[in-house]
Amino acid sequence: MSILINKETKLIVQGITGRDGAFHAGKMKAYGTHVVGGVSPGKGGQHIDGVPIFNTVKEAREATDANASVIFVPAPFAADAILEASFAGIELVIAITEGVPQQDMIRVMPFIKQNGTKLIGPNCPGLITPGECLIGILPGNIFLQGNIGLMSRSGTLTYEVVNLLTENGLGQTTCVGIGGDPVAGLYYQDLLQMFEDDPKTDAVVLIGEIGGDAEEQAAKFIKEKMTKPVVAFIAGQTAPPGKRMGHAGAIISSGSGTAEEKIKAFGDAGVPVAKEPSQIPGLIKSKLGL
Amino acid sequence: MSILINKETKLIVQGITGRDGAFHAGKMKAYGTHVVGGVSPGKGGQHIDGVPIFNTVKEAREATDANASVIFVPAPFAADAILEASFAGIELVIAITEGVPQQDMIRVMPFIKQNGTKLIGPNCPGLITPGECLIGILPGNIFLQGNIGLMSRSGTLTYEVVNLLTENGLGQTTCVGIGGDPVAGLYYQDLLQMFEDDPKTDAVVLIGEIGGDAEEQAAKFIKEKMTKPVVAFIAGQTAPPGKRMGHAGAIISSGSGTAEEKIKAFGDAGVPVAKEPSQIPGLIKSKLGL
Amino acid sequence: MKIHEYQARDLFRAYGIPVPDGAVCHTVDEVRALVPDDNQLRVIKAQVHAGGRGKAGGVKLARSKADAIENASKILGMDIKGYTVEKVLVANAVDISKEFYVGLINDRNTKSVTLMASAEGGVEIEEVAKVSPEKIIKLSINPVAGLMDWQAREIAFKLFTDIKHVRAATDILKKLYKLYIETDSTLAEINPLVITEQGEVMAIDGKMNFDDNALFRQDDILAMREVTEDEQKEIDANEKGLSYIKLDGSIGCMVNGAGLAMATMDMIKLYGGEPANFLDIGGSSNPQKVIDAMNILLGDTNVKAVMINIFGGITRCDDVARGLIIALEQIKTDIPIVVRLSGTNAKEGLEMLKATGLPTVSTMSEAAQKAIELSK
Amino acid sequence: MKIHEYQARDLFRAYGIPVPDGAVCHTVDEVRALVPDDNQLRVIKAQVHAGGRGKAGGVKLARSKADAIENASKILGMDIKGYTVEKVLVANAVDISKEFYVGLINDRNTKSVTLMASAEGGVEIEEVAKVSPEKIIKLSINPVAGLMDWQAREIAFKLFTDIKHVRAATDILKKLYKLYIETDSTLAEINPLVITEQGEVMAIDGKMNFDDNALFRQDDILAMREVTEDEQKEIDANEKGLSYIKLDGSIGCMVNGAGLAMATMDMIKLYGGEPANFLDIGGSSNPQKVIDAMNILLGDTNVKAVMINIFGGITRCDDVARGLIIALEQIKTDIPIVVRLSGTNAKEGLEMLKATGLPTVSTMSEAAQKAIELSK
Repeated sequence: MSILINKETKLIVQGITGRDGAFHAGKMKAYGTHVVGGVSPGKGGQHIDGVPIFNTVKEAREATDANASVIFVPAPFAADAILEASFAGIELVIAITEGVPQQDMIRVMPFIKQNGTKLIGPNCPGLITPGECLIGILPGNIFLQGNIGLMSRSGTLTYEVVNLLTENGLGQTTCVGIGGDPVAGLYYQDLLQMFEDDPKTDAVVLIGEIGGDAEEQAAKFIKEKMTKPVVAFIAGQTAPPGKRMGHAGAIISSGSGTAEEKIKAFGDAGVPVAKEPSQIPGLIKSKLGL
Repeated sequence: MSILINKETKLIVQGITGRDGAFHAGKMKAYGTHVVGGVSPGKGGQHIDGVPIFNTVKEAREATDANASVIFVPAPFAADAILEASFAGIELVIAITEGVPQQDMIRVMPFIKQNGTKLIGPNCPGLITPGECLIGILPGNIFLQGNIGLMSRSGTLTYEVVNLLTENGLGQTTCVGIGGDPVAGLYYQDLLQMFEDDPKTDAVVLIGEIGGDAEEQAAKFIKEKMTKPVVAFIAGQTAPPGKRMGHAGAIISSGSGTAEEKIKAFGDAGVPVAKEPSQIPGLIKSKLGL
Repeated sequence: MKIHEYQARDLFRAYGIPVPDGAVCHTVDEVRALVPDDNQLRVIKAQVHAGGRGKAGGVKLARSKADAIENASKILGMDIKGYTVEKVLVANAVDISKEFYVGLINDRNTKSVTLMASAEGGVEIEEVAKVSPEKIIKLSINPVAGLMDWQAREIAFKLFTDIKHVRAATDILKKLYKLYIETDSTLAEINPLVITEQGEVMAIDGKMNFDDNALFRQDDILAMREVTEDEQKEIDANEKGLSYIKLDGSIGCMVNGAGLAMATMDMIKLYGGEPANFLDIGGSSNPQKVIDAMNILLGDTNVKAVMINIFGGITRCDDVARGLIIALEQIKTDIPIVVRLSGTNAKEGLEMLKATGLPTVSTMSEAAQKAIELSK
Repeated sequence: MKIHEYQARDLFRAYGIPVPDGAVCHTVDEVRALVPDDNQLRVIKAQVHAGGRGKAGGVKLARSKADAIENASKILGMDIKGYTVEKVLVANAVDISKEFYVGLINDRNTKSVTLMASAEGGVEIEEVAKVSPEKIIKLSINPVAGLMDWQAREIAFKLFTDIKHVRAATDILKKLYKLYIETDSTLAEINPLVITEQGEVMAIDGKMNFDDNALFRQDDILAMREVTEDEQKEIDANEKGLSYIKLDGSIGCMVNGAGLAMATMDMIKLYGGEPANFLDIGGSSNPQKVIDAMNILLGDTNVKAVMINIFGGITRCDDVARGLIIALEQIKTDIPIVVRLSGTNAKEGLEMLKATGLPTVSTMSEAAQKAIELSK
């Protein structure tokens, strides 16, 4: 078992003929992901690496019965690509593109909610259910099948942590990079609930960052709803106070956003916070009584 | 019984301090309608004719538990007034205002749908359940309690017909003026379904006009869903072909919109169409076997 | 409100929709000044608010400057369905490879803006709609999302195959929608939208209507309004709170309410007469409106008899009677007038009218029959 | 992206939000030319991208022309938190009857724009938010409906009692939202929004930030950008595909990925060092990026040691090694460099680096400890 994706997932790649899209489509296929089609307006009818290309997501979905789409289109067009996938009935959309304007994402949200689409990203590395399905730009070789769920706002830091887990024999059910943008799709709580419901997941690693109060919200959720153990790490504990936020930033997050507050919130929820990534495997093992 | 409004209806008047709003608030009260409040920004706390005034619909609703609102605010602000009522949780909104821009109404529609608001109008005379509740600008004295439902796109033509019904002893359950604007709230079908479901209504009079294909849609609905007899009248049978519609008008309505087509559609649905208003009572009586 | 083709072209151009080069001319001299002595093929098109100008000879090709001048002089001043041609559009002709249709309209049924498109463009689009409705692609646009890029592209892919044309058409559809929304339009058509032999996608002819109710916030559109004499009468009437449309019959009618007014016209026809107008005095009881209305009615020399049909609801019949009496004092007329008053204060109104000696009746049918009889 | 108060004022004015008369001056001479010899009370405000300018003496009242000149000359050139004041805003002072706060921000939790308002305006608004959060009214705005008139009015009624002020504030809120959306803003505040003794509602001070990701479609906003020397370095780095923020420590670090870069900085602090920068070379394997990054790092004279921390995923460690070797050939340096390569092609990369004699370690912790040791 796993969350969100598995052996049955059928993926299309929006922007498959672009440099990144083509490269990672190949990587995903090589990992074993069912890449059933690609979308690139004007290239419909062609093939790339054996994968059929379509002009629109609707055509791709109708021809391939895809249920997931990964988006590599350039930032100015990414929000429209998300909407196209959502209105075509794609259930899970993963937006890898970075640099998407925030207002574009804000405008997208009510429609994906209305259509019941699950969105991950934008500006995220994607997700993986080791041994079954990889969507995005994650390096597949460091992951190991197992019973740990992982979610993170960052990319390479995730790989660092996953590598440590794998080296310590702690395999993963699903690892999800939720992305670092202020306005994004699935948040920690959504994924925590999925891991809680996934029979194969026994513990969860949450990798956070300073800024915003997503971690505080997650801590609250864990305290109230989670029965499975969670271990956390917060990057940026020593970063200088955010230069970009004015009064309103402080008001909206009701004074939170610093590493101290996040660590305190996790402490209140009984979630141990690693001082450095290398402590994470040990904390997980002790929680699982290994 | 009746549809939409009855003795229990609690009404607020948006724009109650305007000339029309004040005049008709008085008339409605005199008829026996529970006019529980009015809205006029900046006049909150005052009273008009014993009716308390509020600054916002939300305040009015919270203080009075109103479930209906009638709108007399000027055209440029009418759409916003509808939205205010809808988001405040008012269930039935009647917009009397004429001259509301079509794009304003188009933008309103998704929100009133989402909020579950029933809208009548704009540019309509309102509705009445004789002896119980009058909302709008209808002349109460010509109506009679009874078992005929009536719906109409026009104002005075409705009064003409109602007067004929009343003179012939045919009282009414509820009479609804749906308004003459191209983009409006409840349509014939919605009301036909309500009359079909209303145990007190035995027959329905439908007063249509040329233009659009609302009557054709109604005929289709009657044919498929109605068990109660319906009698129709179409105004504008001899009007010169619509000067305002171009190619697209003809395309969108698939060639319909003329009186002949509407009469034919009603004929196909077994609905007799009166040649002149004075024939309506007779047609009803024969349908009811009186 | 309607505008001319050349005005729609100007709006298209302002929104970045490609149109062939061209300009409007009011006189032959202007055509002479505009057109250089070259080999460019041009088209001279009458600018009138009437359809069928092609069949009427209002559209001509010009192969030279002399040709352009000659054809413009033929078209200017021409009568098309009662409209005198006062302007021509002189535009470069393009080599058309294929014609398409795209249009936007406010759709009563979906209560939204509907985009229509067809690969069968050109003058016969209405015929296509009737005979092969499946050839018309329709898309109801979510008003809050607007026309999304992917939707415009999806439609464009249904019309075109070459990605260059798809991109150009996607862009045109988005711009047309923006224009439509920003100008409170009720109809915006490009017919035909063409691919030229050179591979460009272009709007060759366009049509736009606007929402009269929104003109208060559309100064630029309002500034384009041009009215005929008859339309001016309708506008003047409007400013007095009256809704008036002139027709060709001999029975003038004055009614309160649009539906009742239409039913009144029907009644006149039903009994063998021809209405001279549609005239709705609205719901107020202001006697001045009755006076204004009577002035309009009696100013129409076609009118042989007047039928007044009032159902008093908000309108009070005694107010109407009062206005009528004043009007008849001001405008001495020999034209017979039949009055039907019913509803609120009808009795009082009829009592007041006794002194005038006007024939009064109690039903619409009687009023129509009597008016027709008196008009002969 | 941030702008100065005077630029926010200009945007407010362009959108019809009332602000007191005033102008920006770069020199005392400009102040002399601007201010007439009258009795108008004015305020001279330093324009720097730093908070707390009031406490630092960067805001002064002027009762006369001479006063204005004197105070401007004091403020211009002043140092506020490391920023030199190069401009002052000279604006008419108004008689304030009451202060309010209104602001718009992109809210991560509701994934929408949130409007905030408070009757407790002024400099202490953050304190209000902490101590009495109930005094801050919050409204999450539906992005497809926008800020509806009735919503703006409802908020205004919570701040004001006089309908004149309610109407003015409703209007200001709508305009501020329009400005916010149309400029891809991420923060727009009016603090304080005031009622003057004369009964006018006005924006006295304003602040706006903009979405860097949207600057590609915001030419007018981009034109307002002013950067300090340090910011210029960050922008230059950005153009090379690097994300760089200069800090005050002595351990330079080069990392792939923002999260890992932050974690690396944490690690340096954890073991007693101070990071000299945040530097993320991103996900590509282009050796040129490594060269550019090393140039930036070694150009900072504070840097006493460099820690390179790469976790190879998409980035290949051998590419990083290759770039590093080229960089070290180009930039001769005595500054010690510790390298940690892990993940994709780490073995190959480490093999290549052997020839350079650079110390290599296998974990982040070791790398941090070694770099700190070498920096001493």
